Amino acid sequence: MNLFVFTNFFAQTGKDLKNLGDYAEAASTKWGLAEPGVYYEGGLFFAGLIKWLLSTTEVSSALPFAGTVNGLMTSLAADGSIFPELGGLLITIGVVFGFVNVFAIGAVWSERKVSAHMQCRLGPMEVGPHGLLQTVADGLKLLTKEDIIPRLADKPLFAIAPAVVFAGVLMRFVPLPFGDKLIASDLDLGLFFIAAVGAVEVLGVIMAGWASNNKWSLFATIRTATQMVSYEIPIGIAFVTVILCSGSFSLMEIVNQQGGSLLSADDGYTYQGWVWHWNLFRNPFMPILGIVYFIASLAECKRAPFDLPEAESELVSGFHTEYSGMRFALFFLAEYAAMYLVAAVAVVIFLGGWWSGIYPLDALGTGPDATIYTKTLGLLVKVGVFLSKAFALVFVQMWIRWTLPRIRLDQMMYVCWKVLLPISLLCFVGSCLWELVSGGASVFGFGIVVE
Amino acid sequence: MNEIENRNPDPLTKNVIFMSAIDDVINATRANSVWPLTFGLACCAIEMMATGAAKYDLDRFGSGPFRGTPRQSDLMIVAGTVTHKMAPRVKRLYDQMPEPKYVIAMGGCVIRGGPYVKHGYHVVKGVDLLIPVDVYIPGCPPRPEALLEGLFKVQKLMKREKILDRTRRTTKPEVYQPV
Amino acid sequence: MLLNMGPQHPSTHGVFRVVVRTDGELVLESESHIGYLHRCFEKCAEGNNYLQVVPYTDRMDYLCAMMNNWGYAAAVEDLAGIEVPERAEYIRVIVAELNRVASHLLAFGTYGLDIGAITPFLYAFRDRERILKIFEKLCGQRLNYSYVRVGGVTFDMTDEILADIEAFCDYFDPKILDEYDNLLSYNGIFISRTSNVGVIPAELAVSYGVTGPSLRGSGVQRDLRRDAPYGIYDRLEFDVPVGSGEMGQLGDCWDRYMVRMREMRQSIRLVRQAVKDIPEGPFCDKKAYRAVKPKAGEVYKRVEGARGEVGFYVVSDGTNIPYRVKARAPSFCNISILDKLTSLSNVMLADLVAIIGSLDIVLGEVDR
Amino acid sequence: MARLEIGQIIAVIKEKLPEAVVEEILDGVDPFVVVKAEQWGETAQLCRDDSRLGFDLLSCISGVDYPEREEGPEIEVIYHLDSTVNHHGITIKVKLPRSDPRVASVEEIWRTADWHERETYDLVGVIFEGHHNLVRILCAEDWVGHPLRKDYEPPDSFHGIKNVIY
Repeated sequence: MNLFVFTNFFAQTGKDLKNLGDYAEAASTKWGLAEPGVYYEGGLFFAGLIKWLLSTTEVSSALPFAGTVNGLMTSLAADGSIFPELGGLLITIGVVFGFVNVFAIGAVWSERKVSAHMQCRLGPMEVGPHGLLQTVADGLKLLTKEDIIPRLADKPLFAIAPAVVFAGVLMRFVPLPFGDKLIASDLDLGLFFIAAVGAVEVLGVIMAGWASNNKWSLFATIRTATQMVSYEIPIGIAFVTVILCSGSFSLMEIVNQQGGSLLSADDGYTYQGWVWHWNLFRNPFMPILGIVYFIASLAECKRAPFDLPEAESELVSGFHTEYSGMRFALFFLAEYAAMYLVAAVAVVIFLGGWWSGIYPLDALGTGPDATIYTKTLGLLVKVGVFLSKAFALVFVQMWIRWTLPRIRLDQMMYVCWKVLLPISLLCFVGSCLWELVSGGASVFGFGIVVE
Repeated sequence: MNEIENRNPDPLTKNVIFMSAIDDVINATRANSVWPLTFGLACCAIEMMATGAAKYDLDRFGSGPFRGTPRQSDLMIVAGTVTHKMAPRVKRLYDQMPEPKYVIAMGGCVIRGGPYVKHGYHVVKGVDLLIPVDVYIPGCPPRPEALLEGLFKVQKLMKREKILDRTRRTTKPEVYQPV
Repeated sequence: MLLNMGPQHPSTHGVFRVVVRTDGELVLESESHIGYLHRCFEKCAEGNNYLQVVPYTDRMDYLCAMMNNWGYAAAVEDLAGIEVPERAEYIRVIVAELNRVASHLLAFGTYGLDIGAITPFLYAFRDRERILKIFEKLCGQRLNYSYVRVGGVTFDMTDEILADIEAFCDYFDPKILDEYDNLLSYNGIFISRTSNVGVIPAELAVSYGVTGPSLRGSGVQRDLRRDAPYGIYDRLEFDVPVGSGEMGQLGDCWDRYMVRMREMRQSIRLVRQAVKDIPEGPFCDKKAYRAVKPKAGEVYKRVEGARGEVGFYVVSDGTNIPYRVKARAPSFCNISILDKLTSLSNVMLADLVAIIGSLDIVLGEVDR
Repeated sequence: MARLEIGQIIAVIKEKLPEAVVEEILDGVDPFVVVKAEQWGETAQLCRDDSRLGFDLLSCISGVDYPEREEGPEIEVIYHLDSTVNHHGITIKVKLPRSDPRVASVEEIWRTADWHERETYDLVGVIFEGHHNLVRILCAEDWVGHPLRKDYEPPDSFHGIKNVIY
């Protein structure tokens, strides 16, 4: 509610500055979303939604916050009451933030349930059906707990460190799609952005550990710094290899290629997208690289067996030993958001994004005879496929955590520098040669030629 | 209405119905997410672990995450004998916990020294000489069911809290200052 | 950097405190501090009569209370010249070996926890609950049984409980083989974390008075059940597993861990034999059950507990109250080697946790 | 090496250190020998190093307070030695005057004596000469008195915590 009041306020002020009606009309014509001059009475949101679903034109990334949400907002703005860019920004933030929170709540709950069932227990049962609201209760409780800043802590750093960690994770959601057309902003340098902004999280963790003025936290900090910086490298090489094969940094573009000709026949994809067009099967090195990426991503988001920074039996609680209440909850949220994030990136770059890998299913809602229903259905299927792939990977992360022991610091460095790095470099070189020799053919011999 | 207002002289809590609704929600969340501190001292700690483990499963009631650090815990289960050497540490750990915090004294030793009350020169005769205790669970060691019952008692106490009424905590005696 | 680990620390198995001097992650030296659970067992024993001391022995090593009961009871029986009925001896073996399994299960579980694997802990507790259920049926307690008393045991073992025990053996024996070994023992990460870590050479172990599975992990063939048989152990067949160094150097953490896993199997074997051969008859010496008043004298009696040699030195002055009871606690000697281990080779902080876990200490026993 | 009976063990000790053994009581439940306090260090060295004895495991050190002995107030320190090679054992006692109980430390001979001697010092108050770090181990650092002395009275309060409640 507040969001719309807020947006309307800005829209009113915006009206004085500029002839918004003209702008909206021009924009809608450009996007082909709304007929000029059509006034949507009531049900504004849904009208815009339907209008946008009916549109078949691909949304390009010309505006900073272009893409689905902004397209939607533009169509809403056709009546001149909503200032599109700001609205798009707010909704984007809202959607991403909301998703992160809801996901984290769900993931914490499912982690507890998954672990419980693996351990012959039941897990949370009392709050809500099967303890569904357990995490909500935990979160609200943490909100109302006393917020302690130790006397000897570096107060400003201590206070902002959780926010930095959380922002570092949240920012990486910006170029990440949730499904076809559902993206906050399709950055041209999407993968690069994800890799680069990852460093912010390390910074936050270091700030937290240092500012706590606690020796255990300090230990965790040093471990985190070594771990996250080292594992950036195999991840980076995996990114580079994918970029090299796809010829694009953009996550949308990478996914689209794996789906073939479905939505963008005019972009030069002439093949039908099946499972073997996923990047994972693009050449014989890709599966290995996928595993390397997955292992490195476990370390990147501090999950077992690489949970050294918060190793409970060694470092009490790691870098957040001194944190209580909401600040601790932010670390918690960030951890689970990062879990989803690395899984989603793996889905995008290796597992075909929102493509189910079955051509007829992927083709749902495309083509000239698509109706509003098939289009909606197709969109939902794509979102569902994407999320379920990502959640499956998150489940594997949980599974690993509750099965494997933790490794030691020197072994972790060994795994990174002497195992993962050489393997990923080999895969990189191999992929280069493969692309060179085969001209971009997949391992099954089907051509993937991007013009 | 007068009657209720008389019972709540605090001007902040004048809006009784609204505040009690908020109290109910917050207390419900607190009561259903009691994170205990991993604070095993002796035999009772094994029963505490057993309560958290497969058969009794403390996690069902939202108390699963045993936190290693006092900063993130709501409940201190003092499980085992407290000795004079340990006493300052117990006090410090209690002080490090954020409000609202609760203490369960688990087992005979923690309540009044247990079997060591007479000859145990080095045993603190009851942890309530050090820190305020909310719930006592007798037994040597208490069964896991008894610990669960103690947890429910703590939950009941939590549900009686008033968010703006801080008297309960401040009236708790400062029983012990480490010398 | 000086780092204070404990007394309240998740991996110290209670209130054990180590002050470590570190260089980054490397532990250069460590200094152990104990006594945070000093419960004055010996003073209490001087204030109670011979029968009243038994419950205090439970609370020393609360994880294998039966063996402590037995050690004390055997010492007093020797001192007062009490004959234990044969059935009681069999029952003692059964409960002691079951308790050894329970204790090793907990060691297995918490060791997994120390290394970072959480699920083995829950699995171990699931199986431990079955043993506790049997004990509960037998004597009504889950942890501090006071079941083995001077002159026999407290209650008779009924056929129903014997059947329960057999059922447990049938359930448990193949389980260790498959499930636990798959889950933890032969896990690659686990092996890399524990092999070649905390190596105790045999001579050093003996010099430090290390006993029990920790000593056998170093390859020393020493088991009081076989070397100085008490009770009816000389009538039963069992092997003494020792460390073999198959995953690294002899005497590392993995060896100590594996000795415990193999001992559980031997214990089950012993229980099966004892259950099969158990004779009919009285289960306790009724006279000793009421009052014990030994002649002046002294005795030192040792039994093989789950952690090593449990010794009781009892001095009598002819009254019904012991003049002095000194307990030799295995964990007390076992953990004293920790400082030496950290100075022998540069271990990392994570290894320190692994070493403490592999020594399997119980603080109630260290501090008494 | 072979297992020796108690008499043979004493013979071996007497052969090397004829003065050391002052008393041997072999008819009790547990036979023991009493060694002269001044010669305990040499005896201990002999017990470990002589291959016939081979006492490589010091099982236990206990201190017992006897304030009302006929010979005068005494403190006995009892060493339970064991051999992992020969599988035999012996109990050796050292009798010390209660007013000034001093005995040579054997922590260099058996490393386990380190903590055991600290414990005996802590609880009974025997001073082990030559121990590198003879401080309290079980009780708090600033505890007063040695609790296992027979005339020990526990303090009424310790650091402001009431200790005796009835």
